Amino acid sequence: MLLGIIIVITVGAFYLIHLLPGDPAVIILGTGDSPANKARLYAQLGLNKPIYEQYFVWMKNILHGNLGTSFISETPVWTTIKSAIPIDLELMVISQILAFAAAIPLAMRSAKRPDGPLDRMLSAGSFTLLSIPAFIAIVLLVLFIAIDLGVPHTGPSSYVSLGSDWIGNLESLALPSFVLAVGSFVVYYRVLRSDLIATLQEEFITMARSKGISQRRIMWRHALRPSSVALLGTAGVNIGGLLAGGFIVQYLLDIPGLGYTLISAIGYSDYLVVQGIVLVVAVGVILINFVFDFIINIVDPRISRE
Amino acid sequence: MSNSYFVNELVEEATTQTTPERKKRLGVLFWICVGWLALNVLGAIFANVLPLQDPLYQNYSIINAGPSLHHLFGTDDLGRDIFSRIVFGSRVSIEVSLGSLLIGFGIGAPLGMLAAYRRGKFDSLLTTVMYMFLAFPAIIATIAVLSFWTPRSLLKIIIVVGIASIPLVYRVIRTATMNIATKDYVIAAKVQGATDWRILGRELLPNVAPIGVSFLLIGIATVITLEGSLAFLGLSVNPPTPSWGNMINESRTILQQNPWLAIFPSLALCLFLLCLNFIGDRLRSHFEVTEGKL
Amino acid sequence: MSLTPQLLVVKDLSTTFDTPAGPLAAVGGVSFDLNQNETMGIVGESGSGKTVLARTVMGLQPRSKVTVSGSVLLNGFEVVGASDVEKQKIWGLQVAMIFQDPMTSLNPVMRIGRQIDEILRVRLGMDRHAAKARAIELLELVGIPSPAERYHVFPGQLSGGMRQRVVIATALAGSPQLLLADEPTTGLDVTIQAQILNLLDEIKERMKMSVILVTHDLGVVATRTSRLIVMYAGRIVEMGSTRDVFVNHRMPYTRALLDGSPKVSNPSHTRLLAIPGRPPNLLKLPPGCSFAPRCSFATDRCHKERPELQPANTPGHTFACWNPLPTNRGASA
Amino acid sequence: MSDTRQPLLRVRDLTVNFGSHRHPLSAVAGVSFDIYEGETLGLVGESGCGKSTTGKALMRIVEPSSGSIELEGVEITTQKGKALRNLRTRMQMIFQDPISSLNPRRRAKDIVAEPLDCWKSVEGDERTALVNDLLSKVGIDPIVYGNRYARQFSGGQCQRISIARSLAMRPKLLICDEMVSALDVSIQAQILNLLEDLKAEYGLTLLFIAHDLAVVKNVSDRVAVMYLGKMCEIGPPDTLYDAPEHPYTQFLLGAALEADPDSPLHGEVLVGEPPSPMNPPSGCRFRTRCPFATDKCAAEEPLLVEMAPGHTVACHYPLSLSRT
Repeated sequence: MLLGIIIVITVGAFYLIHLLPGDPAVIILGTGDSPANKARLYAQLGLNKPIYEQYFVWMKNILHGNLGTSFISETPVWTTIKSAIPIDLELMVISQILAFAAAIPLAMRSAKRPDGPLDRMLSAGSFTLLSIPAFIAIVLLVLFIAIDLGVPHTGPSSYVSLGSDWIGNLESLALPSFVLAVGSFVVYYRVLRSDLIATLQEEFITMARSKGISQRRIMWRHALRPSSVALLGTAGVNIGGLLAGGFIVQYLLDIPGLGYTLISAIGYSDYLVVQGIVLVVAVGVILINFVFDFIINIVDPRISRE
Repeated sequence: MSNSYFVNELVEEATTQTTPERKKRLGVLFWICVGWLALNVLGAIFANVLPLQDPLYQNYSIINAGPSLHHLFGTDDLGRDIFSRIVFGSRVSIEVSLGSLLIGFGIGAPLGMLAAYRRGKFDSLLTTVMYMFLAFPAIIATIAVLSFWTPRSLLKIIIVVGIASIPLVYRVIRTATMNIATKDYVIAAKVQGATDWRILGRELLPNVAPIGVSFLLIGIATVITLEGSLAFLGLSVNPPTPSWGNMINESRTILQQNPWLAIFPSLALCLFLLCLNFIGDRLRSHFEVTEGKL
Repeated sequence: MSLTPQLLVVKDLSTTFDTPAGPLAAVGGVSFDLNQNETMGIVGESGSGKTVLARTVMGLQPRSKVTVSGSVLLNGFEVVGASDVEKQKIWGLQVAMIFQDPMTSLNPVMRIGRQIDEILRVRLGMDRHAAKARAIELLELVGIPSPAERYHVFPGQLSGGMRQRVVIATALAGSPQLLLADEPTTGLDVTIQAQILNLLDEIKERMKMSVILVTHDLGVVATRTSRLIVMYAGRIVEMGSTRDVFVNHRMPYTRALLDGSPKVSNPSHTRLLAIPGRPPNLLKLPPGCSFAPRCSFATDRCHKERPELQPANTPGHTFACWNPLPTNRGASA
Repeated sequence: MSDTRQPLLRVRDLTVNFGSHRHPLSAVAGVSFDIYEGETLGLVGESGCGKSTTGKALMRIVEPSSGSIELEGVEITTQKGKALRNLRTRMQMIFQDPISSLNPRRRAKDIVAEPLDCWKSVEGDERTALVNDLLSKVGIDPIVYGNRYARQFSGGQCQRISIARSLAMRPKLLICDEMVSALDVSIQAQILNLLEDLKAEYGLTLLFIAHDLAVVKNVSDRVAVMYLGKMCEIGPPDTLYDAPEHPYTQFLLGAALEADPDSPLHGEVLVGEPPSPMNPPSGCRFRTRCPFATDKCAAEEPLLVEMAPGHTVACHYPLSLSRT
């Protein structure tokens, strides 16, 4: 299965260019189109060979860590991508920690008294947040907080790298992490809440109560784990979406992660960089899903037994 | 709280007996949301007939104006009327979402139902293929394809987003059908001598449809958001055609001079999404579809 | 602790659920008591309120949307009106419960050993090793083969009968004086049912417990209880020694329950005595006797006035009926 | 009582395997029996013994792995497509869970009319009249309840509607799979009486599958006992219940609880649990729990032997031999 997926991805990324009408060389070279470059491209990709051979040449290069050299920036694609990845990872880790830290206790509060005042309030709030896409959230936050209230270092183009100043780095990532965290939180909160409510009606919860165990312990020890399968599944899928959502956020706030790089590459028609990022992100998403499947199997022994 | 399932059981025992069917109410808010969506759709359909200003007409004498009687929502940096651009812009969102989901559901749903009902090799092969495509992040694929498939047009966006949604629809519908296909009443229909098509149409479809509808609403909201994101990347319909995403994107550089250009399309988009989400949620609880199933 | 011989005294207990369709009287005005080391049966069909009664006695009913009135004195502790935190003190240690479906009453993602020794560690403050040793002892007591290995398995890896044994072990962990068994064998096969019922008998003697056995199956309570309560539409309609209820019952509903179920000893194709209709709607109970609409002996009075429990000839035997069946009919047909 | 009549249903060596080739699960392992026209054959056994699978295999809801099933002389296992669908109308099945046997989104009268609509056998007024007649026969007022949705009925009512539906095509054979085990005592009695009445009226032949020994005895003309995919014993209810030949039957009867305070507290209780059908014991499948088992039981599989006319048992050491 995993092998199949990887083949689909690589073939997909590779043939992307051939699926589209027009001369691949022209598309790849984009604005860097010159006879010399064209000759180099033909040599590099073997564009005159049959298509399946081109694929194997390309795959061999990839396995050697060679994603090609951009014809526009004249730097190896992998170098460009490598410098962007840590930013995405950092954004993802921070936003996911924030999202889970808020979603789990709040979902528990809601599930304790479904349709109670707190639950109604949280549900209404989550609805509203659910209906605000990340790009609007950024625009509005920049409009109201960063500009009107004059909060420092959240405006555009203020990214500080982790290596140079970690406090500055965290500050520069505060706004994007927050926006991404809110987006994830809403999804996690809603999924966990509805599963917790269902779990709390199970007989084994009554059984746990009949043992005289505190409400708190029942929630954390008995109810959370069986309720978290859908949550983890959603998180696995959501993180893939987060990469994409993160693109816009990065682009809007000038944070040089993969998204930012991708969008600028699209702007320059730097095909090889786009192809490289598509490949890296796709593989990343699959690895994340794989990890989450693994976690789900540990959390719920019922699934692996089926 | 706990063992309230048990109360439900009692109530069910008690109410199934003599009381005739009690209609579950969807609530006033539900109908307000439906009304709002209907208004948007009608506006999009009849935008040409409505007494609106030309959304492309540039009036340089009033650029970046705030709301006024003449320009309800103000004007943008080229002096175009924001209100009329919002009404015309809704067309893109609605067309893209309905068009692509037509493709997604038209192909994904029948395949999903058939695979779940038939099982066997057909199912395992199709499911493996679909899951492989599912692993490939749809948004990345969409961005990648759209960025090189020039010139961009509404139809291309619809096709790309539509194809990307097929595996998702397939998975949801297949899971839902499988839950129902194992119920005794489906076996009972088989025992009556019903044909497979009759079982699919009479027994499975009416019970899968609520889940399909719930998912459709979520799908519409997702596609509208996606279109907005694409617009930000310059991958949606080409300017000057208005779309909500395009407008918000255009407002970015002149946020301080003209916040209206950001606020009104954002509001229109968010309200539209809010209504969709609310309707979806109400229908889910009405049909007793849990969120985890989607 | 308490000086009274009665372990449990229930007085005029009512449980009403607040439902969207109106108040639902699941249990209405129930009074009974239970002695130390006694086994009592509560029988009734689904919706008769037997399960709600058992849960209310323990105080396990949901906290919201329910009104409980009357009194439940359990070993001197008033359950009605106590908060969850107060009730947590008696739950598990003085009273424990076994649930109907062993498939759903164990946490599917928790190893069974953990579920048994949780009470030992959290409530009795045992350390991990002592608790584990005791849990393995309990698993052995309830007849689970190779208990040390089974300590680590998940409930999904056990059969229904084995799971019910684990549930019993969990209930026994706190050495309660009262065990409420709510349909403990309903989902199990007959041969496994016999094993579990024998196990319950054995344990009751060994641990000097009182047991309340809630069931819809008269066969389960016939030879294993000393006293029996018959419930219908949330009320006790007949109560007495098991023999009196089976042989000298006065309430027509009790007879319908007994004669409505087929018996192994009857010849094939015996016409069953089927009472028409269904149990009443608990949301709008009739003013008189709840059973009157289905009762062939019902008179005007039955439809208008609700009969209270009245004593029969034998002490301790009571029934609620205006037109009781005659006494001294000998063994029932 | 050896029968010279042609059986309505003739089952020979019926085998059903589930699971993969590497991990086969033998649910039914070579079962043979006959059902004669107009009789009720009761099939008892504990969960997992293959009694329900047998019933479903007869309807071809699960595919038999091997063996032969003949209904009125027609081989069922080889039928396909329309012929198979047509054959199914000769037999009908009623399921255990009354609620889930009816599509919650359909009306009672449409559910009953479903087989008629599938085959377009009757239409228009005649169809309405037939549906109303069927509903009244099972005690559901077609005028008051006909238009209600299935989800608005209680368990007992659902089971009545299921019965009405199964009778619409006038089947010869009715397979009742645990049809009363989900019902309360008083409702169960109503349904069992209704079934007896309809059996007489429609001239039905029944295969009555249940785990409750008392219920099975009440309705059956002959009773078959299954254990772990094998037939243990078949015989008339009175002799089988009074003098069982197979040790398993005896244990099963011993475990059955009588609603009588004077019934003796049963003697020996069967120990242990049935072995996994993934890995059934060699020879006699009951030998692992049987107190009388010998080496012969492990080596040789006992075949069904006729002990008395109409009473057959699959055991090397039938109880009547040890009694004498």
